[in-house]
Amino acid sequence: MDLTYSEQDERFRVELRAWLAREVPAHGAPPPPGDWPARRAYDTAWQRKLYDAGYAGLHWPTAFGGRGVAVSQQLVYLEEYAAANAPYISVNFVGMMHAGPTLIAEGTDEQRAFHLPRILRGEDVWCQGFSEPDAGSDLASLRTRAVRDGDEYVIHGQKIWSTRAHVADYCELLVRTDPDARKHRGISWLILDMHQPGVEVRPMRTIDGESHFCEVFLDGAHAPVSNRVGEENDGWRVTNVTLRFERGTAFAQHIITLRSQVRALVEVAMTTPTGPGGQTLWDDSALRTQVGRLSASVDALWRLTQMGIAEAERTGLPAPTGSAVKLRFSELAQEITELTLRILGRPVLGGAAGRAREAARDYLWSLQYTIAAGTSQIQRNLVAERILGMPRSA
Amino acid sequence: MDLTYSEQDERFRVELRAWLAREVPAHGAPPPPGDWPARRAYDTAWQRKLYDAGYAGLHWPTAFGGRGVAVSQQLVYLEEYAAANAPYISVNFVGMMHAGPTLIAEGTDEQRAFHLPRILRGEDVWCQGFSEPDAGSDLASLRTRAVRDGDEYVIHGQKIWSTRAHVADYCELLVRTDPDARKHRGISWLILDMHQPGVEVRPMRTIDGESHFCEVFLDGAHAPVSNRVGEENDGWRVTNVTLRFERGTAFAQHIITLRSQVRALVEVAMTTPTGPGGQTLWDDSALRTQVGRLSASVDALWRLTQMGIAEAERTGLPAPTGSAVKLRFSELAQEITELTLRILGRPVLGGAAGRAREAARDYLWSLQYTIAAGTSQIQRNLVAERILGMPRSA
Amino acid sequence: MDFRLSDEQLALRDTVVSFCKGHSDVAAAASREGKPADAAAWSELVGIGVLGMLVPDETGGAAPGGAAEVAIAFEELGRYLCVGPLLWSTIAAPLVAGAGDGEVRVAGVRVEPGLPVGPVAVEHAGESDVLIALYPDRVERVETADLPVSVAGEPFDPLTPTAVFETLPAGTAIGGAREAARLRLLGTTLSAALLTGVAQGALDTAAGYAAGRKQFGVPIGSFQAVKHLLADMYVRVALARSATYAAAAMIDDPRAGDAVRAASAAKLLAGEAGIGNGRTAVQVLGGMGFTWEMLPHYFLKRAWVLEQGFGSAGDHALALAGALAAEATETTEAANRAGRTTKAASA
Amino acid sequence: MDFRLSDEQLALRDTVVSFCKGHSDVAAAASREGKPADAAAWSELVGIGVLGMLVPDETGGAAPGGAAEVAIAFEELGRYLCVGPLLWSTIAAPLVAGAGDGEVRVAGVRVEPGLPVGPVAVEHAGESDVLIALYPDRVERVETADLPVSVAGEPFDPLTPTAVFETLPAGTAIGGAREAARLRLLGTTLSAALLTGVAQGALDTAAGYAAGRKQFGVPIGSFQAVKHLLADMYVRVALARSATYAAAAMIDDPRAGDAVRAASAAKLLAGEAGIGNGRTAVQVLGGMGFTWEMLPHYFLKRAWVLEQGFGSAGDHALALAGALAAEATETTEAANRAGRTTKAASA
Repeated sequence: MDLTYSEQDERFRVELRAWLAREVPAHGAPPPPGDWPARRAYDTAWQRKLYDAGYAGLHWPTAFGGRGVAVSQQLVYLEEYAAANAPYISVNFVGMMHAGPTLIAEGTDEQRAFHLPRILRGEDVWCQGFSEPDAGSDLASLRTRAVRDGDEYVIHGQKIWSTRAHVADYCELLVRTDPDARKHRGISWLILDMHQPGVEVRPMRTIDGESHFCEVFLDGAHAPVSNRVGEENDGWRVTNVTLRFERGTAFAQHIITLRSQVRALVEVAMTTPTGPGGQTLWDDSALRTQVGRLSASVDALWRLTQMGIAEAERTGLPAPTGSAVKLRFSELAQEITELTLRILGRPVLGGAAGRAREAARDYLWSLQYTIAAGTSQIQRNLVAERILGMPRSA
Repeated sequence: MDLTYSEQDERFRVELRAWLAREVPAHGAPPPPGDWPARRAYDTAWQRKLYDAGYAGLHWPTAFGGRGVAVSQQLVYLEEYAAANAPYISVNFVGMMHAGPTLIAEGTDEQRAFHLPRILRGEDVWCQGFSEPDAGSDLASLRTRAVRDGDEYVIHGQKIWSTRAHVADYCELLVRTDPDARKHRGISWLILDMHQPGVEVRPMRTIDGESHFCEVFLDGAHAPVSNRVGEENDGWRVTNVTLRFERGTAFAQHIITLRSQVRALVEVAMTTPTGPGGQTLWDDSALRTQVGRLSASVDALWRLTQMGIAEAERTGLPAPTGSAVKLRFSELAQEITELTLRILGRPVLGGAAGRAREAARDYLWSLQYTIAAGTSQIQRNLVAERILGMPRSA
Repeated sequence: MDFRLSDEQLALRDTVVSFCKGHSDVAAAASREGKPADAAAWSELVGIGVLGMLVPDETGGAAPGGAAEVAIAFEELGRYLCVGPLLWSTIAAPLVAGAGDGEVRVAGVRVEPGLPVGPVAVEHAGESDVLIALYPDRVERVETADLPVSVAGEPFDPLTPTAVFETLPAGTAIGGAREAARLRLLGTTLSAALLTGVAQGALDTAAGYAAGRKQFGVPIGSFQAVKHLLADMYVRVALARSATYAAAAMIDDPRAGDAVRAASAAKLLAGEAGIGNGRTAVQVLGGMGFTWEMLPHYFLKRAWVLEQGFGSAGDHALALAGALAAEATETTEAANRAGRTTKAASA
Repeated sequence: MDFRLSDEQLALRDTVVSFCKGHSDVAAAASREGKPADAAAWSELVGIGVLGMLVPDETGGAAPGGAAEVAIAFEELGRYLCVGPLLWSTIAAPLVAGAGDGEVRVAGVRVEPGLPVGPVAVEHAGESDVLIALYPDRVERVETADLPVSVAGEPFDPLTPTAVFETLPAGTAIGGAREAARLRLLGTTLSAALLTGVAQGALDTAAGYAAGRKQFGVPIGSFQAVKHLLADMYVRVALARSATYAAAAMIDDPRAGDAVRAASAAKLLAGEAGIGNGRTAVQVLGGMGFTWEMLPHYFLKRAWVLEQGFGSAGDHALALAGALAAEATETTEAANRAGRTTKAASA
């Protein structure tokens, strides 16, 4: 049990910190929320810089253009990245964290050779086409249909919750290729070119007033059979195989963000006057107690993440504590942003630019954490069934 | 919407208060916990005094020896009763609140004529024989068997959670009279004489170290057919019919107790020093905030009880808000007793007599509120299904 | 003692519900975003007697309703996400000529003196004629025409247009400490009534969705996890409602109890119910609950607006604790006095 | 950076588990109620090296283990409801000759000066030879033979015999502020380890019951409501464990972080996990969970004993808040210094 970083890790940290200190300010401020083409340009240019500096795909195997570094260096990377307030991974998320790893695990040599370098260099943006209006928690009930026509699939259906699909070049698409098979069978995993007739993308407005997500309407879209990843009707397995790549880092950056949010909250409380005698909100021990509790949980989540990573490195499989991290992180993000909203008080209501508006956006955004990627209700079922061995529900 | 009491109610209050001020001290202190024969004598003697003074069965119809008073006077009674710290209903609970009302609703004239006066005068003590080791939340799966033998039933089986059965004369017993019927059918409701061979009572020790509950082993116990209440195999309906008598007062006294517990907690906090400069626990705004929240809920529960009672009086049926009262009361009792334990701190650990030991007992006892009479999990199902119209679980 | 709505109160509620139902679907909510209350709806509200409920008649006789009636009406107006400067117009109507009959619209804000005055957020200022500034010891009136330019952005609640002023100009005193206290008490209680309605509306929305939406081949309302979320919503709204009605009844008849304490309990619980149920509605609707097109976010955001007016849950919790401490001190003193008397008598 | 147990640590854990398993059923728990730790078990514990883990060898060389090793062992001892004056014997062993090899049993208590000294509750005083009084600035030793008569009743936790003394006699100083701080840090962290184990034991008990007990024809563990209770127990124990291991690792290697802050986080979360899981185990077992014969109450009561030692959750929350405030002040000061420097440079 060793929580210190090795000398090699620390050397990596020093180099990275210097690079970020130079490049982050040079890259300038991100474009305003909602300008997705500008955001794409900003993010992909940054990805290219990471690539050129050798920081792209730290967690990808070297055989596929990654750096294959030890997980401890990945943690150093995430810590420094957050400390430097470097650009959020944003439009590169699906490619780097999901589609890329899936191709590495299950793609053909041709698929890998074409796509992986383009993802690493920020040339292509990927989106995900999994959820459908009637297939949310029950993803396997999806109905988007792909029919074989020679060496192509012709696709009809509708996807929803495709993050940043409005600026995507490719979509990792789950389709039903055998309508008669039982629901987890008969699904295939396709690479869909987004730039074609038959693909229509409509942004969805969410409760924070923004449009991170899209609906994707597929009306006779085409995908060559050579774009199928894995065997026909074996897409459910392919999807789950990606999970094998999860080494416990999924929420690492989020947890670092929580830590900054707690820090910011303390600063607001310490500088918000509550009386004429120099009293501040921070004099309220009810607030301090609550902040202390939140801070303990954030610290522990970070340690749990480190433990999960160590465990995954030993076994080659995701640590079961990942579910605990997801569950607790989601609630904690909501508690922290809610408390921030509370201490900012009435200034939030008017929506004037600044800290209060950001706090409002953070709070509203946080509400999706207990919903997306498996609601907390579904997650608890999984913890009880897969980790604690309870029988499936009657 | 009128929350004031009528002049008649207030007259009733004045008389009752004077009577309690005289009789409660005169009745002396209750016997030590665990001495059940002494407790029976103490409680039944008190019941007799209530009877003689005209305060027994306020909520029973006059035709059956009750006073048939308006519910507002019942509330006055409960308020004054609690304020005077009068003896808890204890061994008279099942007779007065459950078995008696059931006989009133479904008993034969003979059953009523014999039992009701004896209950009102404190001559007989009743217990309940509903739950079984394998029939808790799923009460209707009970297996205690009653076989007809001439004009008697012969009974074999085992009951559990029979409160104060060690000093009971009669048991309201649910038995299976038709083993082939589907589970809610085939159950009958019997009056069982506890003083006979074939009835063995074993006290159960609970986590507060006491023995309020018993197991009852039935090995060839007899009950005349004339002791059946309702038709044979119709006992499930008879059981549920008793609920019709619930006018929303079930938790009234408990809620008044919570109010005293909050008051006591405040007094402890205000008199527990935390520093050499005269500071007390009460200076901690975290504690004050928590107490303020608890107090708001206690006040609101009392108002919700009053609303439920008014509603029940109008419709003749229990108000649906009764489930909300039960759910919130149970949690609140646990929160209040837990907070009390917390502020009393280390003195609780040694178990020396006094406030700390009582607080420990209150806390441990409160844990049964979310279990007994339908766990909070079952209660939430019922609220969702019966009040909000959700479908039964798949 | 009869904690039921009277026939007149039930009739009033029905009238308000009918008024609201014309505005109750999602499309209607969206159409009202950021807009002032429409004139026709506003005069309809006047017509059913809500705004002028607390105004004594011209001869100085009794007002047409009490706090209880307004609370009943406001609960429904909250439930159906009604827009406009309802709250301040109604509570200030006895002090502002023309407010009770809807001709003068009133916004308002509480001002805590002694603090560095930062920007002041005022709901509905842009669509009102008069701004009430409520100080601890007095009530001031400012004509909204005299207000500086608002520096607000998009309001947090799209249904509650909100202005932000760097400073407030001084106004004309129209009431002293007594009127200020009454405005606080009414404002607290009626905010609780609106919040109770918001909590109920969020529950209606969540329950309706859960009964219809299918996953894994069954309505999601048949899953225990969803049932329990809904049951907890029900408990929250039931407590909030009973506390709010009690506070209103005590305002109308002080013999029934301490209205200030009851109002604190009501606001605290109704705030928890409004925010808690708004959040839970988002969760029950899942992904759809996170979209702008569905109703949950409107309830949640409205709940936050109301939570931030007339004292937050934390403020009221401390106020209640203070009341309990005062009660304990009195009891102790009474006991001491009794003790001294006994000792004196036995000496 | 490798947050895994080493092979030696895993072996230690296995050894402790084997020791515990001999004592792990309900009947064994009942047989231990109110009794001093039995001599054979105590020397077995010595044998597997737990009590003397922190004692440097006779030549002044390294101790056989660090805080991490003791935490690993204590977690299992908590999980299996092990009895006896483990905690103080282990942490005070470097200061009390004979404690590390089990010949001298040590009880202890923290004393906060400046307050009117009320009765002092001391776990295991009756079965110990030495009492450690831990003051903020010093450590004192009292021979238990010199203690007054206990006024205790039945202890809250039937497995933790507890004495209550009206006063504590003065003792012999055996350490100063530095030793006192180390005892506090070790005591806090190892209480967290015991609590983590208690929380895990409660989860084991609840999950085992839920898998076997049938209602409505199926195991109750197939109901979502029960699953969710169990899942929340799992999350609590996972967080408590990671926080505790981190605190222990920082005690052993201060380069890894601020051990005092980590210990506060660990104690806070482990206390919540212990009490929360104890309570939830009672609930999952339902009526049976409320009986004395089943295990849940032992876990719950033990959790309360540990919660009341070495700082409650509230104490540690405030300590953490203080650490955050200090950090914020430092950051601000650093920023100000940097600002001044910049200004000075640009001037």
